[in-house]
Amino acid sequence: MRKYILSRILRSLITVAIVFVAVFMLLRLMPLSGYFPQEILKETDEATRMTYLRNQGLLDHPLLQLWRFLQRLFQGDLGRSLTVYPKVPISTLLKEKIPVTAAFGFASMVTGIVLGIALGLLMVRYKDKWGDRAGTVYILLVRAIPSLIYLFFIQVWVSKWFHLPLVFYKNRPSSWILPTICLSLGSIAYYALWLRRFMVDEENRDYVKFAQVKGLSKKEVLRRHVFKNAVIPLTVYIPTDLLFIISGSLIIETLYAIPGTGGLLTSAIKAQDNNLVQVIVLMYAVLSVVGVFLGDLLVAFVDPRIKLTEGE
Amino acid sequence: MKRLPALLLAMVMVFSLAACQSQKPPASNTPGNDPNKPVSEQSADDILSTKEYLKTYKTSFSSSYASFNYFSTAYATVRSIVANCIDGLVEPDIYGVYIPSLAEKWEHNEDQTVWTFYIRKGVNWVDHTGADTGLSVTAQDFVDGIRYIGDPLNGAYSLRVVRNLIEGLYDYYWDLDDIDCGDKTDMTREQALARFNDMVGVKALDEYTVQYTLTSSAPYFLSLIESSMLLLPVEYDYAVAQGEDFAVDNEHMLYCGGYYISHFERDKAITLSKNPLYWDLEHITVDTVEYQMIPEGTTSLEMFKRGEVDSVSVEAEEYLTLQGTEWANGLIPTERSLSTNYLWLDFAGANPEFNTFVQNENFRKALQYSLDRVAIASLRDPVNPQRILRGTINAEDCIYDSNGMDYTDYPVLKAIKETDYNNPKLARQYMETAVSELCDEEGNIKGISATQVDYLPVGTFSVDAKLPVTVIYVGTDDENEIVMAQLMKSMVEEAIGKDLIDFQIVCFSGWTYGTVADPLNYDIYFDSLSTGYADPSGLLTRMTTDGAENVGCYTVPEYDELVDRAMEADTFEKRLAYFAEAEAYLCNGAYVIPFISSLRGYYMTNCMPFTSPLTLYGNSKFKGTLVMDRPLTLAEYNTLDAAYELARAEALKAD
Amino acid sequence: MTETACFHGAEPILSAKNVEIKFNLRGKVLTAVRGASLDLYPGETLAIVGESGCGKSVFTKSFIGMLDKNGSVTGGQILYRGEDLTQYTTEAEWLRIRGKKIAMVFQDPMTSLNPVRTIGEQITEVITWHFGTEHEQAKREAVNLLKRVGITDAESRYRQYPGEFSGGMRQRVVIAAAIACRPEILICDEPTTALDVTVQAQILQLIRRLQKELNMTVVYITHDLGVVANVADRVSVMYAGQIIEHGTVHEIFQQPAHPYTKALLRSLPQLGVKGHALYSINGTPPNLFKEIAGDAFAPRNPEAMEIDFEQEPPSFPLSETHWAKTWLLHPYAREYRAALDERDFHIHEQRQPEQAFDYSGNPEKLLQVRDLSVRFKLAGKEFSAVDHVNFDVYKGETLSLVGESGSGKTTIGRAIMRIYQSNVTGQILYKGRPITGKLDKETVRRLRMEMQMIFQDPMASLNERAKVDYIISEGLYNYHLYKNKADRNRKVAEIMDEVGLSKDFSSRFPHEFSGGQRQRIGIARSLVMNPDFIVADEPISALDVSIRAQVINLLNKLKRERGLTYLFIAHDLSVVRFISDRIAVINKGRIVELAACEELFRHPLHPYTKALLSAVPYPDPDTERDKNPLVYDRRMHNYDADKPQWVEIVPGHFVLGNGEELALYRKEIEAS
Amino acid sequence: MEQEKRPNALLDPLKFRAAVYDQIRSEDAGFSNYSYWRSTLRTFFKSKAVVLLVGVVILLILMSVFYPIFSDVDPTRISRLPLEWNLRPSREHWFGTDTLGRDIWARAWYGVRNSFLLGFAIACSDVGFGTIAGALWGYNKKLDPFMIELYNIMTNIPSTVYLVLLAYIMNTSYLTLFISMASRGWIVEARFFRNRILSLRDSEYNIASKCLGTSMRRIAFRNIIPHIISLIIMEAALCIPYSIGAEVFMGFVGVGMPVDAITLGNIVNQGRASFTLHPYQMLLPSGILCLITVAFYVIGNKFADASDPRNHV
Repeated sequence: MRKYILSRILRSLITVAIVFVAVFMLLRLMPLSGYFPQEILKETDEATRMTYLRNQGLLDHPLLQLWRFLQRLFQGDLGRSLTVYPKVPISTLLKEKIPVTAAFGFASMVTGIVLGIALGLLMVRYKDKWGDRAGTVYILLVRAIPSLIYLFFIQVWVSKWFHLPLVFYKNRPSSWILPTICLSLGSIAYYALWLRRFMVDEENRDYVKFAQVKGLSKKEVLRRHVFKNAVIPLTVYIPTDLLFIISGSLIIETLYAIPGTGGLLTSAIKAQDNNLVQVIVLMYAVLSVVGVFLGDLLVAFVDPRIKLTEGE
Repeated sequence: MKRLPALLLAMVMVFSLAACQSQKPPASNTPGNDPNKPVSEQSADDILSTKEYLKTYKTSFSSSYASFNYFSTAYATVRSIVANCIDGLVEPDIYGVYIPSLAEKWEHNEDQTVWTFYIRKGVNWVDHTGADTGLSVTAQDFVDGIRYIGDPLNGAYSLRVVRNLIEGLYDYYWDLDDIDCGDKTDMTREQALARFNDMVGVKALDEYTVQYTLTSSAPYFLSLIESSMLLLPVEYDYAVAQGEDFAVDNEHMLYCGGYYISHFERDKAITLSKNPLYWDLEHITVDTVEYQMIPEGTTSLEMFKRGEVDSVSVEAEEYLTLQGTEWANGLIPTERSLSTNYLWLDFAGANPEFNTFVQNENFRKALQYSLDRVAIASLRDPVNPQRILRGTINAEDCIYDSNGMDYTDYPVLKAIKETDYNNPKLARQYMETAVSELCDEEGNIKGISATQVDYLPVGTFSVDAKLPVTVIYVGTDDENEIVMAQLMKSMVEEAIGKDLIDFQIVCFSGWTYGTVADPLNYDIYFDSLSTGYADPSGLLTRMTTDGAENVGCYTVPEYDELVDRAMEADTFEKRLAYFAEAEAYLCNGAYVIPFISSLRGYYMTNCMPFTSPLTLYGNSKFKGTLVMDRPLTLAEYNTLDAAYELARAEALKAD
Repeated sequence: MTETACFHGAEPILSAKNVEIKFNLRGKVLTAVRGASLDLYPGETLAIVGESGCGKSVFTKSFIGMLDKNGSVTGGQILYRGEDLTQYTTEAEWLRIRGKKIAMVFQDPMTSLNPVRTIGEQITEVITWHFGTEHEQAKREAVNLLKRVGITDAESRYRQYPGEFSGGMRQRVVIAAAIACRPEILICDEPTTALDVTVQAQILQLIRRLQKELNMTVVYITHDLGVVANVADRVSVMYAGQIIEHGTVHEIFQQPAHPYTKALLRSLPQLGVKGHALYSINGTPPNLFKEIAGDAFAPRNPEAMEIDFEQEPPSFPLSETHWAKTWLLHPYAREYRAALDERDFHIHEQRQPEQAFDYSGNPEKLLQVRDLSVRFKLAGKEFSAVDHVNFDVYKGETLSLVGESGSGKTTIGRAIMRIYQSNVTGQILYKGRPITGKLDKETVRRLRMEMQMIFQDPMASLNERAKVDYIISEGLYNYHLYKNKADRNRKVAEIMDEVGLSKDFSSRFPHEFSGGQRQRIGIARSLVMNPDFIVADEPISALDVSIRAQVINLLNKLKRERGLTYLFIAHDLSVVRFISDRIAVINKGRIVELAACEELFRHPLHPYTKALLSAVPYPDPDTERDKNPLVYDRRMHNYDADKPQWVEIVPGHFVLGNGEELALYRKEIEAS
Repeated sequence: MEQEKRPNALLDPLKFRAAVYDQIRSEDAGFSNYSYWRSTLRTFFKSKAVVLLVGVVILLILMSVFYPIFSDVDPTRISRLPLEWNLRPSREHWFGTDTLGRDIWARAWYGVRNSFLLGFAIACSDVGFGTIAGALWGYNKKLDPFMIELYNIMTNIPSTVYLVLLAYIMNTSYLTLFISMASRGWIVEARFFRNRILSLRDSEYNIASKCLGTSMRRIAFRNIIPHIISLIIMEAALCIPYSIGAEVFMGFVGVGMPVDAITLGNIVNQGRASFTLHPYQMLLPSGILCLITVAFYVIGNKFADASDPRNHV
């Protein structure tokens, strides 16, 4: 077991390293002028810029820069943003932004799981009846229609119908509702879809029939056997959800003016803010690898079958 | 399973409870006979006297920003915030007349090259909690402001004018820069820094007297103080101690203006609070100013309707849809813009077809005459697009000679103002002439061969060295700009003809000056420049062949000579006349194509107009702003405007 | 006989009358049960025998309302204590019966238990649910139940998950859960089919014990006549949705009346004579989508009478406890029947066992396996599926590899066929030349032609998306073994004829065929290459009883006619005994004993072989009843110090054992 | 026991003699007339919604093919008269006109055509390369660790990173969009097919083919592909809503198509800017867009269900 975990961690580290080095090197291929905000560029001349770059160590060999970055990383220094938030320490940025996104992410994850499971149960309970159909239509719409479109309509119309604020205000609880729900729409559909599918699969298994033969009522069988078994494979996805918590949603954060991490990467790449890009990419890579890893661990934790094959 | 409906019910209840109050539309009192200029029945005094005003002003910003460092920031929002937080030496009053601010009085020598300011005593810096730091604003703080911007490492924004105007600053700056580059080795950086007091023409004569020595006569120096943030004071020791952190957020800076930044939430909200120690506290009418981020322009009108912001600019399309609604009579036309929109032509680009043609005046004129400026302006103001047109580089109604004559009414410029550039026939003629000069009979462009144009990262394009001429227009991905570019494309291709010109639009989302304009990765691009202060030199000297704003890299020695002649003129009138000639030369030769002003149509506001300083060149201030609980109507505005114009004329006369 | 007699006259507790069950399948109606009738008496053991698809499972499922959603009882009555169960509509009604009165045990214990709940919970929940017992009390009862079904250390095993139990143990748990409410009737649907032979006998014993203790009525559903002989008081034979014969176990086994019952019994390899063709039932069971006229078995019965095709026979009583639905019992058919009996008698007389394979003449070793090991990786752990195995296959013989599932027998077959390569160590010589490791193309090509394989699952081993024509000629294509299209067609037709398939079938897809036919297609596919050596990997274990004999005969015929050599892999000793010359017994990757067929049956040495032999069910109620199967536990060997060796203990008889054990074995041989 | 009380008089004693045995007839019952594809299609078209949606898709495809051919409305024609800008839907302009007076109805159909082309191209490349890579991956154990890492790496880098990077390197064009989406989509498909092929690889009929010395190529074409063809169809159908959605998203991020390209994504993103003012500019085209994505999504999923033999009831 320990050996397995260790080798998994090692492999994950290699993945992170490759992703990071690749992105780091790619970023060094960009033109140097991108290191300056537009207005600064206009006002300075070539020599000044080169001086600045040289002072910042941005003209050194990429490998040297990588080495320096890693050195500072281990000292807990993530560097400062170059163009998007000139001179602002990236750690400050993340410290400001992650809590906002994480708060939404967490709220939406809880909403997603609770409502998703509720919807999934509803669909199984009323299989092939109205509940199932309504749920199917919901899932279909959420999954098939580009999210941008319905998120936009929700912001414009739903906020009007319910008199909810158009954008997010930290001190107004009502302004949390729409973004949280929007964030969780996808995962509600996701959890409902898979819970339903898993439950229907489980329903056809022999042990379910055996439980029925034992004389348990259908409801009891659903509760005691089918539901529990169907939820177990769902747990794999929870850590992946965790990823979204921190990385945030570009569309929703933009629409509701949430000062989170969602748009950070895009704007950093567009503004060619190398320092910021590399930190965020590193963060994402670590998060996703950790997410997958945690997912496997979590399942091993909740599923007695897996403990067995590995514990032997 | 029964819990689910209950949960849903609960959520619906939360929704409905969360309902918040929305804005009342403007009062519908539009009895004026002339629908174009409704006037309120009340007199201006009535309107002003019967109001209870709010203590909070809510506004918005749309792009994220990083730093409050007023010396280096390029962001308009930050500049407007800081303008309220750091006072300058002087400020305009509501009529635009300069009145004392941190300087209680000032004087200058005969030729306006030495200006002396006497600083107000007892003004202290406060921190982000509004607490007194015990540090007072002295003459040295103004000297240190120049010291700060004189160091290239501090990356001052828009430094050129000030650097060239203040005696010795140019040499001081470049010495430091040479040292940094390693070009100058005969002294250390410390030695160079130590020479500041001897070299640079800014001195603290005593604790409360500061004197600026200028390289040339500057009758516009006060307007430069208003517009340029580089002449603001700084508590140098504090700033140096903060290092890179200086002004990255509200906690790492000091304030001496009417407000301090009490709350800062990146990309989300900023709150300004009234500075309790402010010297002019009685004129601070609004206690707090709340800025919130609105990412997309379209929602801001909705926000205004819902009472989330106190003023909003109304785009052309919004203007049309608001007609006939209860909001219609709150739409107030924007008054003036000193900023002009241009098409820049790339004289040194990699596209051989365009490069061959752009050197030809007929081709440039063909472009100039193919634009239907009214149609373009209709995108901004569908009702009265005429007021947005502008053919000159400098704005009208901002530079006057001592006789009160508008600079743009000097004959050469007046002729440009009166020219109708929408002339497709003429455009086609010019183009045909250009073609006959530059192409052989088969339509091959002489002297060049087919090639691949490398405008990366914008893109690569293949040109065949044959007609039609390939023109690459590079713009940003801003929705309004895209629409404008598409309109222009259709105009140009229609006027000149698709057989002669192939106008390609590239909307480059990573558009920055550094990726497109500076490396000349375009044939045509759209930009704006504004008249910085009450003198044409501000723009025109920077547009010379080696000027900073000559981004298209044209070479026009005639223009350079005209500018030099203007700069050497002995009277202000002559100076203006010479400058007008220079400006006309550039426009008539279509080296650049100014076509409209940057006016954005209309706005709606809850504020009483004409109560805060008239900041023509600098950033607006909240001093004196009166916030109502409902939008201002156009009728009220017109009434107040009439009264204001009278008062202003009087005030200007008195000045 | 004494036991069965007492049932007659007593009130049946459950009585099914003319039950008809229909299913909607792909828009068509399938009549799975066509008027089956049955009485169940308290305390008796009834076995329902039939091949798959005959409706036996569906029939019994209707007793507890567990038909699949697309099926329903469309006619007849099921009376339980006077109540007609077919009238039940709501779940609540069924809940009074299910588990409480009538319980059921399924075939596969691996899937009957919820893998993510402890076995304790799964038993406790029945008790609390039905009786509302308190949890602690129910738990105590569950532990008692576990003890009762023979699970040692019940308290701690209570908290374990099904994954921690072996198949036999799980089936015990399933039984414990089924009897938790003391049901009156326990229906066991093929309860031992999925289990290994040695475990099978133990489970049957357990059920028998519990039945006595709890005074239950037990219904067995099975296709295995050996099991029937072992457990049943009375037997119902089901065919095509009808019970065609019913009687006490002795009556059925000794005086079968229906041609189908007779044929079924006769086709058992246990009753066959080695070297002769086994009696086989031709054809396949009827399609229940169609209306069936007359006796459903008639088309497959070469001795059918004309009346069989026209009218459905009524049931004719043979004794008070015995009846059959066949026209043969009609007075008009007396003469015909007598003629048949006469012929049968002669056939039996004529049969003489064939000479066993002659090993004395130093036969050619076609295949030599030396120290073969195959290692696999599972979840990062390596284990040996096959562990240092040695044996030879002589040209022309049939060597059988016998072992339980997971013993590695299939792996050996696949290693020989070079399906596993990289993880194989040791040596395999074919015609004296090594065939493991890297070989040149030409050798591989030749090997592929000379060695062929027949697979276990006729459903999985044929490509569903290819026509029979292509499947059979696949080898021909690969080696261009035909001159032109006509030649290829001729070859395909020949081989199809040889395996008994009409050549008209060649343009059909595999899924249009029944299991036996598909297996014949699979055999044809191998034979078309004209191989010398065939690895037959459990070729009949997935087939129905009535079909098996066909395939066994086919394999034997081919061996004779083409001089083939077989490596026959199987778990069913009765088949193996019939078909093979020598037998190798394999346990957990090691061959523990190898000897000539009869020698092994007569003088088994290794305790595992003994256990295996003692557990083989034999279709004779008298011998089966008193059987007491031996139990083999691997832990009885102490191989820590004294490593086991593979020793030829007498010529031709190999056994695995350490010094001590070998000494013991030698003594045993001398004693006999 | 129950006795048949049929009168013996009706029975003909002559019938009680041996009948002619017919070998073929005895085998007869073994056949079922089950056909995989017929059952799949029948199950597929059983749902009325599917029939409707297939009809809709055919209609949309026909419309997007024939409208640009037969209509003389130029979707790029810009009007210089502000009066013709932002017209509401009318008889002349069914979907109204946009900010520059272009006919949205015409633009919508050109957009549907272009989006379809893009979607089909991406579907072909993703599923095509995905199948090939998945087959190699599934069949070659040595590739496994490498491919898994590649998969992890490619799915770990946020897609926006190389979308924007690509946009830097190349022009915004169909090709860029295609490359950026296709460069990533194939590995997801490859993993999907790899898992399927892995389960097929060890199935007995493949081992049988191996024993017969069948070449890899023949195994692939005769044994593997016919079994995954329904999955290929399904994945290809699901690629279309995915690619259309991605195009919309990329337009939002700002790395989408060139502005004068007429795609549904562009039309919707342009409409979004003026939504509060002229809702129809966005509503109507996004209605068509949603119809397409929903239709393909439903068709893909229903086909997946229908192609599963377990559902052939």
